[in-house]
Amino acid sequence: MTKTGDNRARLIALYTMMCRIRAFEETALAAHKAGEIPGPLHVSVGQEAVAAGLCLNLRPDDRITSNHRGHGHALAKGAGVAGMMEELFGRAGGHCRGKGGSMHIADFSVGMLGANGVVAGGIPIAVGAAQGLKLLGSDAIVACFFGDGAINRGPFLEGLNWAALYRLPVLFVCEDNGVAAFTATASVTAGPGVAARAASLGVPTVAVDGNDAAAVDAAAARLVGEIRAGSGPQLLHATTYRLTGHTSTDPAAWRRAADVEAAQAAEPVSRLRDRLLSEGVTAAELDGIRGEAFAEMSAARAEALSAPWPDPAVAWEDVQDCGAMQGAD
Amino acid sequence: MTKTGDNRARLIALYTMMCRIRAFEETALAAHKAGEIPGPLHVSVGQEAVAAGLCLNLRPDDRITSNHRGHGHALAKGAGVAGMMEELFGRAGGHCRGKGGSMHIADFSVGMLGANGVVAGGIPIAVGAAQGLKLLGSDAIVACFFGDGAINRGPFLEGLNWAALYRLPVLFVCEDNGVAAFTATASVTAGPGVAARAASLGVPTVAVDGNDAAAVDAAAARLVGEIRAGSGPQLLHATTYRLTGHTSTDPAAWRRAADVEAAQAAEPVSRLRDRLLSEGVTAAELDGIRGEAFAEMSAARAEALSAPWPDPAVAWEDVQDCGAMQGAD
Amino acid sequence: MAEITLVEAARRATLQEMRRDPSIWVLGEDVARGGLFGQYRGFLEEFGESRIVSTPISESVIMGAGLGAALVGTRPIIEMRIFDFVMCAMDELVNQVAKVRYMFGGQARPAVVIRMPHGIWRNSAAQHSQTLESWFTHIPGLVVVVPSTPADTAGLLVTALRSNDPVLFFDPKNLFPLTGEVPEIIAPIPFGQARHARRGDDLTIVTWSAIVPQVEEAAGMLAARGIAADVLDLRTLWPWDEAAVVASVARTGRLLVVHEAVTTGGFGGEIVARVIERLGTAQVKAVARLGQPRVPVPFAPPLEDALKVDTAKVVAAAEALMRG
Amino acid sequence: MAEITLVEAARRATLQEMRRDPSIWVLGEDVARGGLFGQYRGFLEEFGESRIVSTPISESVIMGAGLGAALVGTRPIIEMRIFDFVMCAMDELVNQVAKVRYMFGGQARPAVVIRMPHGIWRNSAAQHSQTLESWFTHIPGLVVVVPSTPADTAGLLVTALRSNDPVLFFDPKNLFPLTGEVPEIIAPIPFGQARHARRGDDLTIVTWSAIVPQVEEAAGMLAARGIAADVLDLRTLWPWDEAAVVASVARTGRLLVVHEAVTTGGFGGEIVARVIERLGTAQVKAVARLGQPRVPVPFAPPLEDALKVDTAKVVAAAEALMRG
Ligand SMILES: Cc1ncc(C[n+]2csc(CCOP(=O)(O)OP(=O)(O)O)c2C)c(N)n1
Ligand SMILES: Cc1ncc(C[n+]2csc(CCOP(=O)(O)OP(=O)(O)O)c2C)c(N)n1
Ligand SMILES: [Mg+2]
Ligand SMILES: [Mg+2]
Repeated sequence: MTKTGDNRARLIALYTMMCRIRAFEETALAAHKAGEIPGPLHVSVGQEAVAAGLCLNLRPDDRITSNHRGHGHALAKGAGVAGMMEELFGRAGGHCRGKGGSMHIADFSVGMLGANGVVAGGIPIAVGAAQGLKLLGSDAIVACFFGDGAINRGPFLEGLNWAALYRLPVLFVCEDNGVAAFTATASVTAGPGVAARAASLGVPTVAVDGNDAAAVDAAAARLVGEIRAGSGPQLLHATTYRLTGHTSTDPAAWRRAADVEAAQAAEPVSRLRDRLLSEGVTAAELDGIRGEAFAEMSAARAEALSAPWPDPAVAWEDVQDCGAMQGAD
Repeated sequence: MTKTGDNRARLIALYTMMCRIRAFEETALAAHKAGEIPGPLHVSVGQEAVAAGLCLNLRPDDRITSNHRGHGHALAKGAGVAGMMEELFGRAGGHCRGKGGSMHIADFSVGMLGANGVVAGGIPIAVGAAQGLKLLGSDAIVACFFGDGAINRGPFLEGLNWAALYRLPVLFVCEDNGVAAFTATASVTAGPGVAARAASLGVPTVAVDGNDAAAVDAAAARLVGEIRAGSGPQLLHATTYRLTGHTSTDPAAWRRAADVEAAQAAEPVSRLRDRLLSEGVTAAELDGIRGEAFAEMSAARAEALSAPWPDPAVAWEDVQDCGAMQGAD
Repeated sequence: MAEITLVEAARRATLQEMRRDPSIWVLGEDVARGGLFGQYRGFLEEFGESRIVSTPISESVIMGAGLGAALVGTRPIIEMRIFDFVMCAMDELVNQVAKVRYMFGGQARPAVVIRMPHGIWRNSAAQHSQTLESWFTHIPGLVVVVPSTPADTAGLLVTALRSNDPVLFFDPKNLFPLTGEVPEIIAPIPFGQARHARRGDDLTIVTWSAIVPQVEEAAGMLAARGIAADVLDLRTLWPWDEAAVVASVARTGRLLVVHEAVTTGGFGGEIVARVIERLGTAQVKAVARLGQPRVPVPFAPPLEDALKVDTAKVVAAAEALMRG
Repeated sequence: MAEITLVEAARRATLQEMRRDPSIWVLGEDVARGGLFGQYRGFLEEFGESRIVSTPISESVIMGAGLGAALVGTRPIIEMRIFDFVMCAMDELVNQVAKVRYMFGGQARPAVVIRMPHGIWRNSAAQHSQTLESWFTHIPGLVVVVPSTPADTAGLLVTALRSNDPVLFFDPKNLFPLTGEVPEIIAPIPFGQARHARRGDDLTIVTWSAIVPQVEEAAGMLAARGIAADVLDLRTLWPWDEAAVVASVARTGRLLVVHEAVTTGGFGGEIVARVIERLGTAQVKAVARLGQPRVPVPFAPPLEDALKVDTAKVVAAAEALMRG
């Protein structure tokens, strides 16, 4: 294959993954609205390029940690769709056997060490995973996804300082969608921002347009290579936009219409589609990819909906080995 | 008085306070070695210039928060010596009625809101005190003392960001003695250091030789003035050296002799003494100040030693108003 | 008297006290927007940015700043969003807020109200469903409030906002939509007095917080089966109404404690132990506790249902106790 | 068998296991220098900087990094320096370490040993003296170990270092200088089995951790007065040896629980409640708990002495129980 062909294949892989994430999220949203998914749901519509671009550069034995908005990260790292959808639905076949749900998706078999219901909760875990891998002599790395809201929590400072100190193979990924729950992060974040904070802790930053999948891919390729080669931790600051509300029930009504419109225009899936069209990929091919993604997720939804619930006895399992059953009489 | 006279009087005030702190600390150390003071004791021998130089610029209604090494801060803010010494001795007349001891010295009557046994524990409290003062319409400010070890704890990030965000009247004072307990802080601190961290959080820093009392005084004068005028928070980075061990029982044997020797040469009390001598103050006058300080502290020690212990009934008091005595039967 | 929701009752109590006392202010994430549950709806407009402080996601400082502000004489409401996040501020709560008054020999007045909506909440899984109120009964210096009705929430919140103690106010988040009558002018309800929710002579059921409606329902079902339960809703766990519980058990001879929290290490153990210590064993025929098994709260509905306390389990536990 | 101190027993157990298993490593402040108490003396020389990691003062990451490292297959010893500082890492401990295995449906194996020297320690005041072990019995997923002798410390630490559960290991810091015999090759001591410290038929005393020597002393004094106490040192609180306690109380009819922690909300309440639930009230003549009053630990010796449990108070409580 030519270089261009290589490149195009890569872009198509990105596009495919992004369509799958988008389809997963929209399907999950619809299922949630239909009452099929219990509990809170945080989707990443509009942020697909970061997960897809980043994880395309990871090996299966690389690890990731994620946050409350983790479906895209998990899918991009290779988590099985059926297990994810069933987990959201609380079914027996979910990756976490229905015990975690959307906010606690994990698939250790593909190196996805878990979403997290606590903002910045994944940072210390990522750092430690990297330290453990180093101790074991592995050259695997850890990518740690968090939002712009997380940079105001203490573990951000403690974790970056730590990673820099021990030169750990961690790629911090700040998905900066400008908002934390219902608050514009700029309104609660003093100083020049995440890159300056990271630099002050010994961690260099690369900034990237997080809605440009190819740019994320290129930046990630370089960073992952450097980190694997022993550069020590680095941070990727990816600017993006959350097209939907904080949770599935939040209409995000407080946003200015102009901003939303601009964001829609800059959203990553159609941007990549436009680029592929301009590079000669046919609309039919792209529509096919998109259609397939939505079909895949629709099917997963239908399957999840008819999948068996976990046996109530499962509720008592996997607490701990020792002392688990004491007092259970 | 002439400007020079003013200046000399100010230097003598600094010298007097520093001698009193030094005398307090050495007296306390001796008393601890003699078994008169129970529990752990952290003294600030060698760091007197920071406390003295800073607090000389504070008003009585300004507040300070401190850390585990807080005797100097308290004295410089105006805490009564008898109450301090008795507190160390665990006597009834201690500022905290014997309940706090060295690590929890507080004297709210002079705006000293408390030492703290938790590294960085005073940072959130200082920030909140400033926010409260602002809400009350006061123009008092808060000085927040902490060590170089504290800059690796999460509350440092959270607190500085917060203070900058709300433009709070806080003067952060990092007493950088190069060591945290038994670990050289450089060996556990990544990145360029405290000033860069503060800057990244929107807090500007002034660096000062923390063993030069006049320099600390001058820097503090400017910073306190600016902060009171509404500049928002700033940080004073004062480099100093701890001449004694981490606690009274730590010989600090791991330090290199050359370093200790250099530090002794640069220690702040004799440095200021030399300067005053060169400015024409007589040795007799300076010896007198020093002698008086040691005499004051010796007397306080003797009085504390013969002061009454707290009545055991006091142990039950000041827990809380509501529900305090439930279950006490 | 208006029939309003529990969250609205909390909002009105806060509003009433903030209008009365200008030193009361609120800090927490998203409070400017009205809070996660609307408990501060409209407050920004009325009180402005200096008293309704929407904060960064910085729980350590949300808690610690509240304390610092109390030390200079203001009365902060520290809004923790949901209970589970207080884990990110535990040093500030347990090592600082709870201890400053004592450590400093009475100089400090940590008058803060810490609001922590807690408990199981619509399949939110292990990190958003905890009920650890018993922890704080073990920490000297703290007041622990666990209301279950709109009226109690309002009255206890008023008391909290006038208290000089640090008060942990556990909003029962699953009951926010529950409605009930609340007076226009909300009077304080003293801490340490149980609400006698139902009278009966056969057994004493002691309970609190979000599980109370189900316990009351169970008591109704038990009555239909000829078992008359004396139901005490404690309303506060520290102080707690030992006198009322002891008097009731002295009468009924049987004690069942029901709480949503895990049974092991829960406050039910304290209540049972204390009642036996006070009454001796001779006067007491049987005791039991009903709580969750020592298992994290799972996500899937059938798993959550299997573990969580509900009306049927209360009925079964009471019937078993009557046989015991 | 050598007669060694408790801290040396802990050191040797750790050494033995680290030599056996290269995946065990230590992270915490000042551990390269041997730890605050010398419990890692000489380890840096033997194991090097990759396995003896002296960390910044960053408790959140000390705990969280330990967890992360466990998730990729290593076995970290998370050294908290002293217990009270774990308050700075409570989210990482309670929301993450304790829950990952369950939340992730069994995928995670959080095999960490968290060492937390706890308890009163030479007038160190409220922020350096806490004993909150009961908190963690209330948190599903955690094992809680509270040894009191050099041999038990060694044997239980070996078990902890071979366990796949997260183990909270409460070193009794006030007993670090206590000496006792410890075998050259340290065998694991199973969790959940009490040490029967003394046999007697008059009352059962259940206890653990730093207060055990004083309870044993008190039992000797009681024996001299004709009261034969059955003394059980629980050694672990989760799991705990319910069978041994229930069997003993079934025999003696009287139960006294003694712990250094505050009585209210302490694990004593759980034990009393559980024993009564198991045995009923008819078989039990009297129960009592002895702990600290619900007051922070004060600094001054006469204040600390007034509040803390000691031999005389144990004797008095036992005698009162015999009258009850
Ligand atoms: C410690 C903590 N505080 C508060 C919350 C509630 N919360 C959940 S998500 C969120 C916003 C997070 O914003 P960001 O990190 O930017 O992620 P985003 O939702 O934008 O993807 C908040 C405040 C939490 N989960 N954890
Ligand atoms: C959160 C926390 N972790 C650990 C400790 C134990 N400790 C007490 S003082 C200290 C060193 C602090 O160093 P620094 O802040 O530089 O102050 P210095 O002692 O040098 O004045 C440590 C680690 C503590 N008190 N609090
Ligand atoms: Mg965001
Ligand atoms: Mg230092």
